[in-house]
Amino acid sequence: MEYVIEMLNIRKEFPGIVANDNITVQLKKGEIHALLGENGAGKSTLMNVLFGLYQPEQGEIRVKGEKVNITNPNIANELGIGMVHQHFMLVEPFTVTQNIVLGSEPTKKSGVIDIERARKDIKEISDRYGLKVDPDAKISDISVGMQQRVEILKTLYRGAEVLIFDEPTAVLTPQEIHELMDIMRSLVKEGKSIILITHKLKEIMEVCDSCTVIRKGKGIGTTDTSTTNVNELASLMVGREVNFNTVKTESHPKETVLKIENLVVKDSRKVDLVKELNLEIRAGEIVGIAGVDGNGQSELIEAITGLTKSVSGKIELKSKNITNKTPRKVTESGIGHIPQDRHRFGLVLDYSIGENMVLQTYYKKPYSKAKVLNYKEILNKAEKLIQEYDVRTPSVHTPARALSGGNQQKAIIGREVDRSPDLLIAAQPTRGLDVGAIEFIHKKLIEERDKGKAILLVSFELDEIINVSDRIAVMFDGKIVAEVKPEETNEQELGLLMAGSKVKAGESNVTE
Amino acid sequence: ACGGGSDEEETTDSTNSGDDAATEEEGSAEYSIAMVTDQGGVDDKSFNQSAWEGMQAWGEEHGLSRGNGFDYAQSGSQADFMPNITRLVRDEYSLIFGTGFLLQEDLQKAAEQFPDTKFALVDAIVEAPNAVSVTFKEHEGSFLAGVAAASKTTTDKLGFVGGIDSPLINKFEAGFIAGAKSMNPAIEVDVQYAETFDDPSKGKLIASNMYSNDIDIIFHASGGTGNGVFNQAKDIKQNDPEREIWVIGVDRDQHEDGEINDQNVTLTSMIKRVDVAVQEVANMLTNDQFPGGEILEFGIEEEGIAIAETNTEAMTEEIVNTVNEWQEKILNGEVEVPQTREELETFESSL
Amino acid sequence: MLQNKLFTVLVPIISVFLGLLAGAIIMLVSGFNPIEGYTALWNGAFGDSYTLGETIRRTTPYILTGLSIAFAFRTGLFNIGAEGQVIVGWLAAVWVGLAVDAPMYIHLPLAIIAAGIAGAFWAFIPGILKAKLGVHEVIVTIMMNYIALFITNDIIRNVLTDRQTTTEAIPASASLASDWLQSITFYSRVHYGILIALFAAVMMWFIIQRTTIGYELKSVGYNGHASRYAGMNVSKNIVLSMVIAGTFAGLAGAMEGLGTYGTISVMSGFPNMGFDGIAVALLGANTALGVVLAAFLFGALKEGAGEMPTGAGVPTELVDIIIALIIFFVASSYIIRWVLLRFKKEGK
Amino acid sequence: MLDILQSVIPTALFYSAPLIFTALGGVFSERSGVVNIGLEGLMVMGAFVGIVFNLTFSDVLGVWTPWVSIIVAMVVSAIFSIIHAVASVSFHASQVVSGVAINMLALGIGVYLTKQWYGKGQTDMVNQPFYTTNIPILSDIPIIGSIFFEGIYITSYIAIAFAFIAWFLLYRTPFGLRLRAVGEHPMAADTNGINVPRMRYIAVILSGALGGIGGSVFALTIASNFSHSTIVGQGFMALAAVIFGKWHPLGAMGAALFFGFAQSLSVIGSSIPLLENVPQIFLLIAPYVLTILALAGFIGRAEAPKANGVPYIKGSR
Ligand SMILES: Nc1ncnc2c1ncn2[C@@H]1O[C@H](COP(=O)(O)OP(=O)(O)OP(=O)(O)O)[C@@H](O)[C@H]1O
Ligand SMILES: Nc1ncnc2c1ncn2[C@@H]1O[C@H](COP(=O)(O)OP(=O)(O)OP(=O)(O)O)[C@@H](O)[C@H]1O
Ligand SMILES: [Mg+2]
Ligand SMILES: [Mg+2]
Repeated sequence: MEYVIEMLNIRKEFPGIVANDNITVQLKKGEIHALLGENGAGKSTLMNVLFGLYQPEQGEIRVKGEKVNITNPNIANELGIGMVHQHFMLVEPFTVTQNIVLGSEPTKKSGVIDIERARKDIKEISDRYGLKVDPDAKISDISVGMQQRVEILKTLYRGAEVLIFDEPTAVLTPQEIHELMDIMRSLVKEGKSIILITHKLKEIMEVCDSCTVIRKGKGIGTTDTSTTNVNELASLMVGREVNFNTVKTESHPKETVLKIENLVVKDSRKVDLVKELNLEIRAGEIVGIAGVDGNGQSELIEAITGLTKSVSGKIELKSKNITNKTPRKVTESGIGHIPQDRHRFGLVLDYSIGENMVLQTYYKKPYSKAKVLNYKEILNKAEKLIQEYDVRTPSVHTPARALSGGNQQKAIIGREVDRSPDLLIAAQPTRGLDVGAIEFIHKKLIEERDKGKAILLVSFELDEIINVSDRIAVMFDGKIVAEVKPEETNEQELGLLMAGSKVKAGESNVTE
Repeated sequence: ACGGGSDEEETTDSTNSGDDAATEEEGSAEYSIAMVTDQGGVDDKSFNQSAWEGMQAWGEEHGLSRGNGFDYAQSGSQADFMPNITRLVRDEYSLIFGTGFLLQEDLQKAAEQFPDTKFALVDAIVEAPNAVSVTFKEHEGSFLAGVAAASKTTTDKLGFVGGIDSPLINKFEAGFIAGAKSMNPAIEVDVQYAETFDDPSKGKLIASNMYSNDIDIIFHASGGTGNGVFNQAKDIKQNDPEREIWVIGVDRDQHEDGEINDQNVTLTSMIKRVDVAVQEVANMLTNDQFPGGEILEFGIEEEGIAIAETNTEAMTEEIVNTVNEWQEKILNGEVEVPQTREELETFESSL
Repeated sequence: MLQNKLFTVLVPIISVFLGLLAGAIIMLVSGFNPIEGYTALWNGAFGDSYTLGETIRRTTPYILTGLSIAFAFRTGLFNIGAEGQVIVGWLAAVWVGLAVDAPMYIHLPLAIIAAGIAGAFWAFIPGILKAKLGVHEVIVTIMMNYIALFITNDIIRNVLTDRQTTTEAIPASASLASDWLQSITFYSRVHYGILIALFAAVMMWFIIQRTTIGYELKSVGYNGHASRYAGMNVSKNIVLSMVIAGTFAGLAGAMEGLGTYGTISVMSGFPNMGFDGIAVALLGANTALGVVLAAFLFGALKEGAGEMPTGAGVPTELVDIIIALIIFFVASSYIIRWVLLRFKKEGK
Repeated sequence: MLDILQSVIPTALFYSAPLIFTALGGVFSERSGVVNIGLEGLMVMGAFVGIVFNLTFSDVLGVWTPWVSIIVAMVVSAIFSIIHAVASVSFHASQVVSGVAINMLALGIGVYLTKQWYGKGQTDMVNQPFYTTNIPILSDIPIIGSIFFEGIYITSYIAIAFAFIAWFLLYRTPFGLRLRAVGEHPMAADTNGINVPRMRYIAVILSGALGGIGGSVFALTIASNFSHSTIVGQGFMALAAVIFGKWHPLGAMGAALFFGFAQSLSVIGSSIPLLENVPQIFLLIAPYVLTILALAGFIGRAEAPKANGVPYIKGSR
């Protein structure tokens, strides 16, 4: 038939684990084909096999019906296969143009890179597919969404016919996701074919034509999206029923836990990112912050947790001033923090999962006495948390690096929640996780709220914000511009507020 | 490659010497001597080499060969001195030389620990009844070098490059300045220490600076650092064969180091005949006249110090005669050459 | 797991074997008898009580400089400055040894502590510059080495002595040397410092593996961001790590000043203990036990090398070549593991 | 003042040249992600080969001897550096460890062979070293000519030219873009079809070649012979120049020139009226103190290439 790519009976092993066990995926020309599976199911591995980064132990790959042997990414490129990786493959100090042409640079006769020509070529492609980028910007200076466009341009520049997207939406804001969907549609219209990996079932239903489900390394089957629904896909993937509607009782907010007054935070370039912000969170409520990435959410969190100094304003925790205290003081005064970037901040990847479980408490009894660590206590604690939070790891001694993203996240949540902080800050707590894991984490957050803790949830997922929060604060340009009740709003309205428009009189505009 | 012949010779010769029993047999019958080098090693073209040459000459005289009757132990670093000394003690050498003032501490200790072995230290003092100290009157030779330089200079500016600022090297400095000023008190001597004996780049930097400041003769007492001095002088000579600049070598005749095309920048060298001293001491031992506890000072009189006259073109008869005149004065006590900066001051004020 | 442990033991042993094998081949090619050569090497290192004593003496400072570099490495810092820290430690030890007059139980500890503090201070400067200004510790420590060398020489000449090149010997009350140890080793210079070095190794193990300090230091080395997030003071830990590393190196200087020599002399170049310490640390995989074993291997090879020219006519540099090759083999353990795995698979 | 410049600049130039060559090698290697502590050893190898070749063939080659010598030294050191490449690229060895081993190995081999071939620990002095020259035309320019172009080693200007060539290669050509990409984010480079190990091999071999030139230029302009103490620390100074220069070829050149300038000033200091009365010890340590001050004061934080020192193992992260 008219398959552009066929991966037949692929088997790929890693030491001690079969990541892909006899999986078959077939991609038709001009379709968007979803790959769905839990964290660690083997999706990325399978795509890395297709892209030539891994060699399969068994199985066959066909491109347009011809058997091929893809031993390295060069061959994949030549065969017209391009991949947008889960973790971007961009060289940060380079410009957009340099990143795009890297490896297939146009040159002048003198052997010098012909930047002018590269720029022209890139402009041509970006105009054609509606991928707007600034060709001279440095990667480190542009947003994640922009970086992703660069990744897409990279594949197109190399003449890719088949594009693989590995969890492209996990790091994007709703707007960016929307734009990406449009880009994908226009790509398909131009005759490209796409494989899309995502954990967001709604996206699959929205843009994909068909979907292959993988569970624990095994292919479960392929269905047309027109003949299935979200619930069916979820249960296929997890192997049980999944409850999407977070069960949650009414909240009963009590005393004020966090009070922020006129907070101003600057970044390293002395630009104001948080501007005279005011916010209050009370015990027993979850306040969700909705906002487009880059409107000061990260800086707000860093200021509360002591990672960044604020310029002016006041932060109080349970009436105690914690403004510009060190992270240690802030933690001790009762704040827990599930950081947005779990690899950078949340874990010491080279420490064992056990050691990571006491990252903030190692110096306290019973984990240490007179500066001497008590490993027995530490490991006991870790074992307990691993049990309780269902962290799947071979043992407490396994390095955190070897755990899957979902399990790393569960470990962090376990650690933070277990300290029983008065205020728990959860930044993008479910980014990149499968529906099962998301369900679990939402349940934990609500449990904590019910125990009378205050919770600050920052997320780009409006679903999540609406489902989990008791109160939603919309952040725009460094300020809280609106506050809404989740029952009384919807994604459209939030989207508009997040974009800075002050439509809809009648809603309470707390600030100013 | 180069020197292939000699290396084979060495190899066979040292393979034989692996046999310790032989050493002992011969050694117990006759006297045997050995030396411990400092970091320079026996081929340093300097006093270690000279000492070794003396030892070889002594061995030849007594029909011995390396490993049978005499030998050396090379030190890679300061940490090797003591193990080397002790090894030789245990190999039952009757007399052990240490060459270089760096070995002073260790040789002193060894002399106390092994009263039955005899020791000799070159260039510094040991105090023990079973040890002699062999020192040189470097100041005397340096004085003559100063005389030669003063006779040769056209700019009346001389340079002195020292290795490490230390009493030993100060002797060279004081003698050199005294010699030059005795000839002409108006002569200026620029003194610089490289603070290392093995950094030719420092030597070259200093020499370059000196030569560009009108200094036309540099006396170096700085081991490998001096390579840089020669290098700079030869470079100037290469570019301007007419320019009259000179280096005065140290410890041995550095004539060959000064060769450049068909000229030579080595005016003369202040030669320390460590070989003479070693032979002398070794002979005292064989004659059962080992002067334990004494300090033997080798100066001009003892033929332990000399001035090279290899560069006959530069060392004109006139200069040689002047040098000889002053040598006489030193020998007959008319001139007492200063050894330290303090003594030099007194000396200068007496001029 | 078990397999891993086995490899950890096997790899160094195979590496040493391969290094010696290569050395033998070099000797053969250059016309020496490898058996004679290695016999001389063995005799030079372990031949009798004297050489054994000297081997231990030589091992002592290697352990400490090795620990110094290993310790800094664990926090992600590269201490090329052990060399300079050794020198200032040596100077401080001898200085206190000469300047203070006190009974041994005060004098000796004081001199040792002074050495540790001097080394710590010398490492503090690169540490604080790194922590506060982000200046790369590698350059600063290289520069600090030269500064240490020249200043120490100047102090020896102008402060400790009257323009001499070697100080007087320290009094017995500040000395680590022991008549008893010397008498049982035919006057080798082995001294009680080895106990200090071994104790330091235990301390390093304890600090790194068992204390909250070590937990913080390693954490900062692995991931500074996460450490800050967890409330650790990253700057403080960088400085602390350098200071502890410097203390170890300073103690190595004390071993020379109070143990081996009892004096300090003007140096024409670096004593190289710090640079060799880099190799020791890396050979010992930056662990305390590894460093002790690597230092001993190093000490034995270097000590034994002295016997090779006299015993077999082989230049001592052969040992440097052998050590370098052993380091290569250990560093390339990946390939040794790979070969071993191949063997195992084929065996099955 | 003119006098001072006239003596400082040419000496600074000859002092810096070997450091510039070697530091450029370091820049290539580290830019590709391979830490090179072994620069010292590569210089040793270069010095050894340069001297031995010069001694052996000066009769045949005449005035061309030094030039052929540095080329041979370059080739041999490049080959020698393959050991570092194999260990740290193919065998995933710790690059620091491998570099330390390179240092020990080069010195061991150099001195061992010297003893084998010459029967002593140091060679004779070469009689065909490099000599300074006045650069035609340029040296006639008033003031500048006498400062910069009189009594200069051509090798110094070649070193400076090399720095610009290195800059051009690294920042203007596909080769350079790829090499830097490999040092920043090897996996990204890999997925773009760049052969990471190959790039790293090339970079390490380039560092060997340049280190070889650096060592042989040192030997043939300054030391004139080879012994265990010919190269003592210059490789580490070159490494410092790499970092000081922020891993940029022109920066590394600037840093090396700074070292040369400071050394030269410290020697000449005693004859500058202003510095005459400064005790010698301060002049001695001045170059090193100045370096630290410069770093702390206004150079500040230098970011290493991100993947520097990390072996690239396909399929791991
Ligand atoms: N480099 C590797 N080394 C060892 N094991 C690996 C490696 N990469 C993946 N695995 C294993 O393969 C399994 C599948 O991993 P893969 O990355 O394909 O999961 P995934 O489906 O992409 O998960 P996610 O949804 O979290 O991205 C994992 O459980 C892991 O144990
Ligand atoms: N070096 C490794 N050793 C063992 N397993 C690994 C290694 N690298 C990756 N893995 C495995 O690969 C799997 C998936 O990796 P992947 O990069 O897709 O992470 P992830 O689960 O999607 O998390 P995240 O999206 O947060 O990075 C994980 O389950 C992890 O166990
Ligand atoms: Mg994945
Ligand atoms: Mg994932």
